Amino acid sequence: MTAHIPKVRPLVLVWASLIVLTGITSAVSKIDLGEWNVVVALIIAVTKASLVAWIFMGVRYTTTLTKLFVVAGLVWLGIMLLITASDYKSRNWTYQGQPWSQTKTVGGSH
Amino acid sequence: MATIAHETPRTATPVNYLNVEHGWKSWLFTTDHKRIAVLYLVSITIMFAVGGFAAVLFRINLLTPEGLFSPEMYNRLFSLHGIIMVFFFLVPSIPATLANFLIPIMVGAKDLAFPRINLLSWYLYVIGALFAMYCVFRGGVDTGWTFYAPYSSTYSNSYVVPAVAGVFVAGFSSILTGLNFIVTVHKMRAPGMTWSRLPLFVWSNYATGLIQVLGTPVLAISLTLIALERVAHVGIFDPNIGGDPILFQHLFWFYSHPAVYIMILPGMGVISEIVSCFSRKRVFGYNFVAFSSMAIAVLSFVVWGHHMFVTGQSVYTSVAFSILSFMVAVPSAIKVFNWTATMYKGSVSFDTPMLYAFGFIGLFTIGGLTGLFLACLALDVPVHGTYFIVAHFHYVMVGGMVMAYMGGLHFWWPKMTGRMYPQVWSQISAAIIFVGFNLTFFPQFILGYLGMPRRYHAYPPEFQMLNVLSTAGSSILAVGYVIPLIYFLWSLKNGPIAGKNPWGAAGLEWQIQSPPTTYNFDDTPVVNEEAYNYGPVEEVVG
Amino acid sequence: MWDSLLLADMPLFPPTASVQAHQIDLLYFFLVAVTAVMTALIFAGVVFFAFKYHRTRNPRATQIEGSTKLELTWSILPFLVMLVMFWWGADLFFANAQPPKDAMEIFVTGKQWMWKIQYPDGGREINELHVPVGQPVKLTMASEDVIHSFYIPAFRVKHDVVPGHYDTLWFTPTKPGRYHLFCTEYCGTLHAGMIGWVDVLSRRDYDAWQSGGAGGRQGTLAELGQQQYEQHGCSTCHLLDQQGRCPNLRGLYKKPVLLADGRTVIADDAYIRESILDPNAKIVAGFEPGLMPVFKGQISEEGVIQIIAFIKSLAPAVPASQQGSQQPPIVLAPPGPGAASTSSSNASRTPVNSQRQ
Amino acid sequence: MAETVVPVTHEPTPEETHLRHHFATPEQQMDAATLGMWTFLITEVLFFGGMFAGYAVYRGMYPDAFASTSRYMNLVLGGTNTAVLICSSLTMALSVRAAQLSKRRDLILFLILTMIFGTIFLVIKGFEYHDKWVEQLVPGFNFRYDEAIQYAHNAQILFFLYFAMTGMHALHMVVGLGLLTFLLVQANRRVFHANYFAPVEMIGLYWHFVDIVWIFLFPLLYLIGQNR
Repeated sequence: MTAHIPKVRPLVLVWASLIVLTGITSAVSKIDLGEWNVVVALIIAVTKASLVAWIFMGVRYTTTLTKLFVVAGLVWLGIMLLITASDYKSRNWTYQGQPWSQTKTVGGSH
Repeated sequence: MATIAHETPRTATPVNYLNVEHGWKSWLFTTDHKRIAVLYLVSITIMFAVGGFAAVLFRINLLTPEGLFSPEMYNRLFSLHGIIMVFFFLVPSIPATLANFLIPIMVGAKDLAFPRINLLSWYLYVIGALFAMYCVFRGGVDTGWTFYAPYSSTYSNSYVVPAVAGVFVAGFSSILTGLNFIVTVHKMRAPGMTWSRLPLFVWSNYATGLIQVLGTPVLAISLTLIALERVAHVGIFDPNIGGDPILFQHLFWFYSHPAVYIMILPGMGVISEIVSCFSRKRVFGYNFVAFSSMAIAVLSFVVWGHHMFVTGQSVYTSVAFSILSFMVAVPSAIKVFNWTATMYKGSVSFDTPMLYAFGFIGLFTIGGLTGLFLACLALDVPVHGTYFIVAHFHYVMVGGMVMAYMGGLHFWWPKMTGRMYPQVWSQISAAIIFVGFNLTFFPQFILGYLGMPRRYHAYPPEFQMLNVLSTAGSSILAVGYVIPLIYFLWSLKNGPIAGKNPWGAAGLEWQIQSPPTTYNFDDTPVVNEEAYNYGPVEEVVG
Repeated sequence: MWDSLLLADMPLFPPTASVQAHQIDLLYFFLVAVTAVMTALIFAGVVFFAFKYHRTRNPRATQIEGSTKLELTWSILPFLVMLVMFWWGADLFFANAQPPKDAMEIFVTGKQWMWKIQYPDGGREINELHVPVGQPVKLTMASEDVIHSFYIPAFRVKHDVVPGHYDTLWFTPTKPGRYHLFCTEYCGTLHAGMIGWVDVLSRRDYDAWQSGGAGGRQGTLAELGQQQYEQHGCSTCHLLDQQGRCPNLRGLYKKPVLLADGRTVIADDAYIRESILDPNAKIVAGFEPGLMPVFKGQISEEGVIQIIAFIKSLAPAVPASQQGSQQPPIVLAPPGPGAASTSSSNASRTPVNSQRQ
Repeated sequence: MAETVVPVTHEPTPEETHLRHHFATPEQQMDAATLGMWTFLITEVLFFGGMFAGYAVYRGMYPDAFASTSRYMNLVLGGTNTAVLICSSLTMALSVRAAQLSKRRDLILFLILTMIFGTIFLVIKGFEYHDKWVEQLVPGFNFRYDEAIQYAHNAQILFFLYFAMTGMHALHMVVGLGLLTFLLVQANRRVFHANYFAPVEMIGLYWHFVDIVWIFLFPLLYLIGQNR
């Protein structure tokens, strides 16, 4: 029976990075970066999550199939978030007539 | 008919999964996928009867324009019908019974990957069903199966929380079934059973599993949020604090549109098996049929917004949903064309399962094509929320899935029980179901474009004739469903012994005894041929 | 043209009574034709093969390999037909999504289980809508409780009425008559009772109906709004001719308003509605939050519509430069580019509070 | 950098590897379990994803109301909890390693440490909930928002999401603690060793996943509006 056995050192290193990143994200949140605060916070969160998944959960050492499943899950989450957001983002956009046929009279008799 | 090879009854029945153990404990604690399939079969039949009974009752209400029952009663009946039929019948119907029974056999395995999780999923289903029944006995729920906020979260005076809890629990049963299928198909295939040799029934259930796993949790969380909002009297869908009720619809349909394909993909798999067997011919365009199942599974997740064209959803998002909805019709069309082409130069017989397959192809075609009306932006506006929708999805769900389920049951019944059912009766009842179905639902297309909204317990008098026709059809349909119940039960004791392969079909499941032994195969089979090997290829079409 | 199908007692096809209805019917017939042809094809194929290759005639099947060419044909051809459907449908949908500028405005409030209609001249009706033939009509719709959906089958128009914001719907009736009005979003016990009639009148009949005092009119919508304005005590703070403790309402409608947080919004229907029901959501620059009572639950959606009509009717009395007020100005010129301006011009599909980006 | 193969001194018996009847080899059983667990975690991602979608939509709509809640969020407790969970993830990873190396005492030690960290997290969470109740910030039960009355409505959405998301997360923690107890009992009975450690690894995956959810909840709930 074979399995990957992680060494202690990388695990501790990941742990230390996670703690440091937690400190960084808390500190950065106090600095006013405008819209960029949330971007930085999310980039750090994604980094931390990737570290946990990659090393602690051992995605790095698993089969291609498992990696594919992980990616698929994230893609589906993305589909849900993006399409839902697209509705809210574009609900207030206005237009005149159809975007592709400006000449069409609206509401004229047929 | 012609090809049934009845074996002479033996004095002693060989040991099989049914008679290997006796007593209720041997059933309630079993981990045999075949026994769990039988448990599921019994439970979903009960739920189907409850949901069908509700349907007959509210069709009776609609005999007169004023409605025969009170509005409260009517609203509870149609909600009960929708919730039970969608979550407790259609979603588990083929996957939890036929596929549960057949997938391990078809891939050459002794069981599903996680037998105990399989049993757990049945228990979850039963707990969910008990919640639903509790809700009914407390006085029912009147939100419809869609649980739209803010009606369900704030205004409804019915038992929403138990109903939602039931659906939540049943949802996890569905997730576990899907998870089991995915892992089984990936990891449990017998030597030589490559992906391109998998029966199409396995492909379609694999695709279904993906949808169950990826979609159902979103339903679970949106219903949880509804229940929380009901308890706290405030929540994220509450317009009083700036919440948007349309967000609930986004989350709900993110599951519930793909769920429509949970309800039809397994049926498509059954039809591929039946058409191939009773044409004695390999499925035309195997790769395309298999691929189209996967395409449907993926595309089904990006079309949910076509349920929301008139809600005030962004028109730009609506346009994207419209074109994507048209695209998901293509793989469905591919399947219909391929089934038809499979019969070309075949050797066709009209055994009962094939009659159901004919019914499926015809009714699913109509159901699918009327779906285009709803994907089409401008045309969806008048028909949205009317009986046109009701007719459309019943053509797909009942005309499609229930036909396939009945067809599959008639096809594999001899394998599951070792007994044959009476041919003539089964053919008569198939015909009755077909006639009753069309009489029930075709008038609803006309009613829909006339403008009759769905979920109305009373209606303007000029709609009466069409409603009476529909109600008449529903009673014929009910009779059509009762007959098989009777002869199936009869056949358990009195049916002729079916033998290993009564239909002369290809496929691993027909090479083992009927009913199979607990571990299906004495030795792990080695597969060295394509699926549907009814003979070597003799002809190549242009 | 389709009247032959309108049997007196048992119609099989709805009346066609608006510009939209004619357009949508054409599309409908196209799809019905495609459906019929395709269904006939499949049925014919199945039946033909089933009998031609029945086991009694063809005891041995010929095994055939699939054909990529055929597969592509029956994937691409139907998709091209579907592209036509998509284009046609989307084109019509966009044309019908925004009301024309000259549309007559009528206000609709959905409430369990009735439709309340208000006309600009102050006429009010329940479950009855009167419109003149040939006149584009825009409905501004609000819901008091759950989601409703306003549906006139004869016009082939429908739009959900979602609580929390205004929804719009428009149509141009083409044929005088009396048509059904339905609620098509399930809204509770008496959902089926939330129905009514749309009366399309000729111009002359409409004018007669209007002058006949139909609908128990007690003044124009703006006058009713003024009554509300006084009844609810708005007039004690929101003075009309001088700056009171609260922002002046005269000339406010559709003007940019500078908010306390530095942003500017347009005072459209959605903004005014929100400012009445949830006044603290957007504080005008120079004023304190919490000054105005919350009117959520105090004023009905109908009342809000009346007050908006009243505010709309208030033309600026004196040029702003002569006001000489000590209070900070509430009505400002639009800020220059770069300022955080928020569009809320499309009131119809703006969730009430969403202007705050 | 890591030893990838466990030295096997003898061919393990089916009893040792807990090989179930329907699997051909322990590898097949382990592969199936791993794939099944990851599939389950994907459903969990989408389960929480529904709430994250709600969060994204409303944060886009009401950025100021969301930012206004920052003064009520206890950054110290939230940050401490983040660190506690990260520590528990480390000890969980070490538990798996101990099981793989047949080090029973280490396994028991690290499982206990993981459970201690998990409990600390829940206790701190409990204090936070208590504070929210005292400060009257529970939507639907006692909600007052007098300091920023203009956000009194929309801020409720964030607090509702706060309780729903952290509550659901805490529920997962409780389930996780239950599973760890089960592991502890099994470990004490010497069930796990180099040839059989699948339950430790699977529950470890679950525990790490719960950690990942918190890694996103922390900045989204505690760190918004801290810059004002």
